[in-house]
Amino acid sequence: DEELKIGVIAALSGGGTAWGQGLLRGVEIAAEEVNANGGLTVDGTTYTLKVIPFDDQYNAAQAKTAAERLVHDEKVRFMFGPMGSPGALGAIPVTQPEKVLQFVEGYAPKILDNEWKDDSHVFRVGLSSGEFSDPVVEWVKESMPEVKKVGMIAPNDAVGQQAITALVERYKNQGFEVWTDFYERGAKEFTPILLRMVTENVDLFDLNSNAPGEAALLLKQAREVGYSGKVLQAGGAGVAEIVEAVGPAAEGFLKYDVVDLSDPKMQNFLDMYREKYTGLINGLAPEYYSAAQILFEGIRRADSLDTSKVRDEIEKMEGWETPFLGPVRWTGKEKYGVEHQIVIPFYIMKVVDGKGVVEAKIVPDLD
Amino acid sequence: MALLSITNLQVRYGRILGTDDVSFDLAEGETLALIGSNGAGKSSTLKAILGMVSYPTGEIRLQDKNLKGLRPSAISRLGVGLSPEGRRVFPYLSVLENLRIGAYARTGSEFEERLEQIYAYFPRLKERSGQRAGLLSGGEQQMLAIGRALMPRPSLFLLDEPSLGLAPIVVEKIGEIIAEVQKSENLSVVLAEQNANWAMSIAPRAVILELGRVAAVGASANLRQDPRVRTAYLGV
Amino acid sequence: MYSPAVLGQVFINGISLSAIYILVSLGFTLLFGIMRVVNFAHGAMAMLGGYALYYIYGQFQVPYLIAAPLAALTVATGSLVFERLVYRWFYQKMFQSMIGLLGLDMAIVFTAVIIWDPHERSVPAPISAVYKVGPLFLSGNKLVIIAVAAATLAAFYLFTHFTRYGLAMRAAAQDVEIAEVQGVNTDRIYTLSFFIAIFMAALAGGFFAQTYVLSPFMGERPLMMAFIAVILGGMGSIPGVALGGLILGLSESFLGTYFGGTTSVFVTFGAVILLLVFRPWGLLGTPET
Amino acid sequence: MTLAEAGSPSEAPAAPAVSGIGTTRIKAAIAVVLIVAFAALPLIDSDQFTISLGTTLLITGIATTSLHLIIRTGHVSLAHAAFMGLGAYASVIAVVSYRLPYPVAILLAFLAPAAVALVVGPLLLRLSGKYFVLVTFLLGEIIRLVFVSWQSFTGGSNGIFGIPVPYAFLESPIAFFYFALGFALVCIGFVARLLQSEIGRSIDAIREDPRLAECSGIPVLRVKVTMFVIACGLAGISGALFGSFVRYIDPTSFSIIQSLNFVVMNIVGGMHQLIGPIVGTLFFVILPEFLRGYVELQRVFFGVSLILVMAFLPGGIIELVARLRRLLGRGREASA
Amino acid sequence: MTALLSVSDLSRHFGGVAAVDGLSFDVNDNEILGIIGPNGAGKTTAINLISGVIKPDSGSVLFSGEEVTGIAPHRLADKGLVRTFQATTVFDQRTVRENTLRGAYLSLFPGFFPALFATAAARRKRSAAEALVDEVLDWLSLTEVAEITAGNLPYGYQKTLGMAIALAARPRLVMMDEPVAGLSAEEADHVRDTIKRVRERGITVIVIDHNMRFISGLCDRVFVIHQGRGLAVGTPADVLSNTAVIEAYLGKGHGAAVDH
Ligand SMILES: Nc1ncnc2c1ncn2[C@@H]1O[C@H](COP(=O)(O)OP(=O)(O)OP(=O)(O)O)[C@@H](O)[C@H]1O
Ligand SMILES: Nc1ncnc2c1ncn2[C@@H]1O[C@H](COP(=O)(O)OP(=O)(O)OP(=O)(O)O)[C@@H](O)[C@H]1O
Ligand SMILES: [Mg+2]
Ligand SMILES: [Mg+2]
Repeated sequence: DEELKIGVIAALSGGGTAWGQGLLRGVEIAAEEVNANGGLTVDGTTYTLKVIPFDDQYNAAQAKTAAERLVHDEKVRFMFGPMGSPGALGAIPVTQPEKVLQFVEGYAPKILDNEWKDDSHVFRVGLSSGEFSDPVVEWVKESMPEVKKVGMIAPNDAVGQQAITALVERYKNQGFEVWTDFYERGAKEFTPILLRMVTENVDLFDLNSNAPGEAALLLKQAREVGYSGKVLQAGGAGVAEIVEAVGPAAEGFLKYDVVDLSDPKMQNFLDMYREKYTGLINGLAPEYYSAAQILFEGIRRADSLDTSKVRDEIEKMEGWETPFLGPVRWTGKEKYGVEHQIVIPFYIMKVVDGKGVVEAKIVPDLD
Repeated sequence: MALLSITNLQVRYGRILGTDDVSFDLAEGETLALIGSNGAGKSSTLKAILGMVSYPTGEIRLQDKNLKGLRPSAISRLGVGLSPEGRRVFPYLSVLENLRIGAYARTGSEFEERLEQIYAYFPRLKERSGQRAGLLSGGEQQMLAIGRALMPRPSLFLLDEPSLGLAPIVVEKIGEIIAEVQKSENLSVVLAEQNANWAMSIAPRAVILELGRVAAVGASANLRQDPRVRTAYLGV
Repeated sequence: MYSPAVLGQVFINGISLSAIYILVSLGFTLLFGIMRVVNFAHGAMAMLGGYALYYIYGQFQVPYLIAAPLAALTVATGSLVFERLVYRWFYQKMFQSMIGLLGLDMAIVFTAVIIWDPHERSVPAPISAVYKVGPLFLSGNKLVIIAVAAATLAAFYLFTHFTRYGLAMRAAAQDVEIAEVQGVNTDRIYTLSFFIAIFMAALAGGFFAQTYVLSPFMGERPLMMAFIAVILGGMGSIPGVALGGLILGLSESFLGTYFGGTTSVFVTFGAVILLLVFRPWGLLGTPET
Repeated sequence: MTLAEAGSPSEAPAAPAVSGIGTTRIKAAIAVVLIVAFAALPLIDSDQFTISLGTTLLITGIATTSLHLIIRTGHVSLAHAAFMGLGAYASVIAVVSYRLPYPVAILLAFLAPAAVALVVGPLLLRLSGKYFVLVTFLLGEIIRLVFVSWQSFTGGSNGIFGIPVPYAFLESPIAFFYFALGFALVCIGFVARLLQSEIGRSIDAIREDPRLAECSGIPVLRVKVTMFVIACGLAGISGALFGSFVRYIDPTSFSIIQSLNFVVMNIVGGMHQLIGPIVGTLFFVILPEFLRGYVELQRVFFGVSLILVMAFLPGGIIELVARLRRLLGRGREASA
Repeated sequence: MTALLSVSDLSRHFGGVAAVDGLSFDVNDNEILGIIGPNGAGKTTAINLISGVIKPDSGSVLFSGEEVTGIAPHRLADKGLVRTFQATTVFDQRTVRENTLRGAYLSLFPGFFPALFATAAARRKRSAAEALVDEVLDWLSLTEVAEITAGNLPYGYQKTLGMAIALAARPRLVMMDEPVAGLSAEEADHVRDTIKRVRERGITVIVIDHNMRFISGLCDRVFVIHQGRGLAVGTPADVLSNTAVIEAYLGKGHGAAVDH
């Protein structure tokens, strides 16, 4: 029987590797599951899925070349990634004219809001700061009335600049005072900036979308310079990684997350993951496992490999139950001019005895 | 028995011949002048003795020990000291440290007295003992190179154009120093020189190299009379 | 904001930063000073030191005072393989070494990714307590590092400047051939210097992993800082490394606290450029003759 | 021995004075072959991926050969990608924000980095080798930080997306390929001519012994600065092309890593001959494509290949050629 | 006779060391001036100061009546004042001819754009320079080794090549630091004759060396530096028999070595 190529572009070397690998593993698990169950049958022919992963080193030019190769050399029609705005924006000018159906990870609005949006084949299955900021901030407002001033420290890169702009606006709207600062990528010593924050006497420290490593350090070092207030992370993914990196000091830390590993629905996925890989599960793995499910369902419904047909079906999948991300809902018309931004429920997890437990489950309402 | 004996030495640099079939002996306590114009093979010979260049054919024996294949450091520890062509002092080490390195192989208590002795030979070095050797004048560096080679009390002393860049009065001094050390320490010396006049006045016996081959060997006194030698090397 | 309490904290943070920079830089400057190799794999060695400590101390629970040196020792010994297979080719070849060792760095780091996964881990600190002295907060871990850095620095300086081997090292650095002629077995000297350098890189790596996080990519930052500190101080000069490290650490701490992260990088880098323009051979380096 | 004998052929050194490709005749031949090969590429394989790879080669080639110009004066710059960035941003902003015609944008792409180079050059080029390396490294980072922080102008870390192709017909990848080829020929040709001329002679003199060069009447600093300025300007042009090729620019594309890559390409290819960086670029851009498949192992393999090349060919890949010719016993000719 | 170069009260200290200390002397047009003096007397430093390689603490240098104190070497070379180095300094990966051609930069280089476009003028300069180089190589009998890589030449020739590079710059005044150190008597004589021929072309020469046979056979006047100052000046015969000079520099036994 036939082979159906699924392309993946992600940072598989350099700083973003943990995330890129998470994304890739999610997709690989999903594909193997399908193959194990006899493959994907479309219009009478059964296809075994073949995942072709390419590295973009978190770099636009590399992503472009990778995309060129996937699209024109490997003739890939369905793609996950690139991961991260630079790669995403480097690849889209290659993939979209070719109508490649693709699930992109990255906060930049241009990922959806671009010259191809009228016939866009790009979906975003991760909540971007644009989506989760509002609900999280509202939740803070309600559950922490005592908080007056919020401090945020972010990397001076695409992710950071996006997240901060989004969050600052929301916090201000909710009447909070906000203090922010940026650090350069690769920095590991934050005590100076944190000391600065402490002297600003903020009473909520929001780690926003820092990568696990940096988030962990910020948390650890905040305590070292004597910050005793609350710590929350509105963004990022994966409590486990932070706990692993911080150790005991993580106790009581609150974190946005899209999956609840303790949820029985996840068991199946966790088993598959464990038997294939060791080590921690990056937050993107479950997310892109689900994204893959969405794609496969779309293909089944369209019963065709024509990306435009599949795209239309996926758009119509409103309400379809993902394995563990809850029902699919699409939004983004106003914000991006295309209804391709997913909206899923998410959690505020709290670290108790080194484990993440659900503090609150939030279902963002469609704007 | 000869202290040093070289037989059929051939040194090559790629296609270029450094020396070709050079042989001579050196008796204990003897001073031998190695005369020759540019490219004659003087330095190549001295380098070969210390194992700084490899020689496919030929043999070099020191007190009947075959030196072929030994590291320069090993050979130097056998008591061979070299004052190299072009000074080669350690530019970023002080004058004193240069002399210490000279005594590296000999970790003896006699360091201090030896140092004083060298300083006595070259008072200028004492004045400059703290200065970076690279900043010394050409001649001062030459003195340092010679002093450094004498530090470990070698039994075989190889000098590659020691007179180069030295004031006449110092050149004269070197002659005296060699004679003195030789007497007190029964030192054997090979003196590679352009300044044949001077070299032959110090060394009773001389080897004349031409084009990497031995052109003549004999008592300096006789060689000085040889018309060819007179025009080519003594310039009279 | 400028209260003595804050200033005090700024100073302490700065010193502990400097301590780590200095530790990493020492090995780097040694390798350059003696063998003229620009060890772009220095970060990788530090990273290995981190993982060694992770297992020996974190997993096998060996007492810290033994574990820390043991970890470094393990890495240094193991790295002798690299010395034979890789570094030998690059002695006295500045540019070739730069690229070749950049390659080595990639190879090691991405092998580490395959073995240990890219995600960050934490190495337990021997003293995780944070002491409150008056208005100041002192992290026990960082105090340990400051102490070790100071001790290493002193020991290292004394070794290179007041021992036979140290002298031989510096001589070999300037003229291998002639050093050899003076009876110095330069071959052995090279191996020794290499061993010491990697030992210190690994030791620093252990501390770094402990203070921050452990991951295959953790070496990048220390390498960059070593690179700056060493050259700013004057290639090959040990007091230079100390000065360079202090300047970097304190300025990062001070500027970071009072002017924020990005500004501090701008200003620090700009300042280093100016310093070098006015002192083209590094602060404590010696001009070429 | 008399001078005549020293000069006799039997003692003429076997090794060429400077290991490398040797005679101008051969250089010319190589150049022709390369040009023809590139010009014919679309005819051989018109697959869009190949074309795009070819275009990448050309754009990168301009950057590396311009860096070569600096390296030839004895300085290794780690700011080259940053200068390339200056060109890229200058041209893109000119087109996107100010709607200036493309030729003007290209001109700015050359002038902007050249101007910066002219200001910093006289200060930095006094520094000797390694210190220059560090200082340019820092300068490069500072320039990148400007791209990151000056958000109103540069779009910050999100960069500038939706860059239009200069002219409609360049929508076609093949057309753009030839467009880039044109620029590459002009820029690299210019560098080649420069190095062939008397200027090249003084450049080599400066690298090999600045003091002696200075005392022979060569205005060392002025020559260095001139080359630095020209090189950075050319880098800017390659930046402009990069922008219209990728259709998106952001600070990460001009980071220290990229600068380091340019240096690697030069050294891996061969530092002291123009053909070096060209070979290096081919090696550096194409090899990873072979490795891309081995996701995890690719970087390991690449790292190892860097070690091997540098260990066995310290003079860079071009040394291989020189060695072969020597094996073929034509060493004498090479040294001529 | 007019002084082509006049040095007055030149001083340069290094830390505690007064390398050159209130040095004054004149060089007449088209003469050959020998400079001798004990090791470390300050000869090389003096040359470095005059040729702009290092800057003086005080004092002045006039070259054909023009103040040139401490200006950059390449501008001095342009004015016609060049020097050779004490330790051999050549481009050792290059052939002898290439070395000399580089020395001829000033007469060779046509300016940026002419060079770039290889204009007729540039080509003319080029062939002129090549002629000059051949001539220089011929003077110094380097023609046969012209195609050999300088680094592989024996020490002695490298010194001669150093002279060739300097002469290729078509100087009015050339300063040579120990040109015959390390040359055999025969070769030294050859260099001596060459320098004489150089002078016949109207070039003024300053030469430092410790080879008295060479100096006395070559120089019109000899100037003795001692501890950074002038000690004596005059005809070789006078200077070499000057007791102070013998005391400080020549040494007792020297009389033998010099034969008039
Ligand atoms: N490293 C080298 N590479 C190539 N050829 C060399 C090398 N060293 C010496 N030679 C050649 O070997 C021959 C002998 O050189 P050597 O230095 O031994 O002569 P020398 O007698 O010391 O001359 P000088 O008096 O100038 O020092 C010369 O022809 C020289 O060109
Ligand atoms: N850069 C420097 N730093 C310190 N001292 C120096 C420096 N350069 C020269 N000196 C000292 O100045 C004195 C003069 O040196 P110079 O080289 O001029 O002597 P010289 O007359 O050329 O001697 P020689 O005949 O041995 O070459 C020497 O004692 C030297 O040690
Ligand atoms: Mg010799
Ligand atoms: Mg001198």
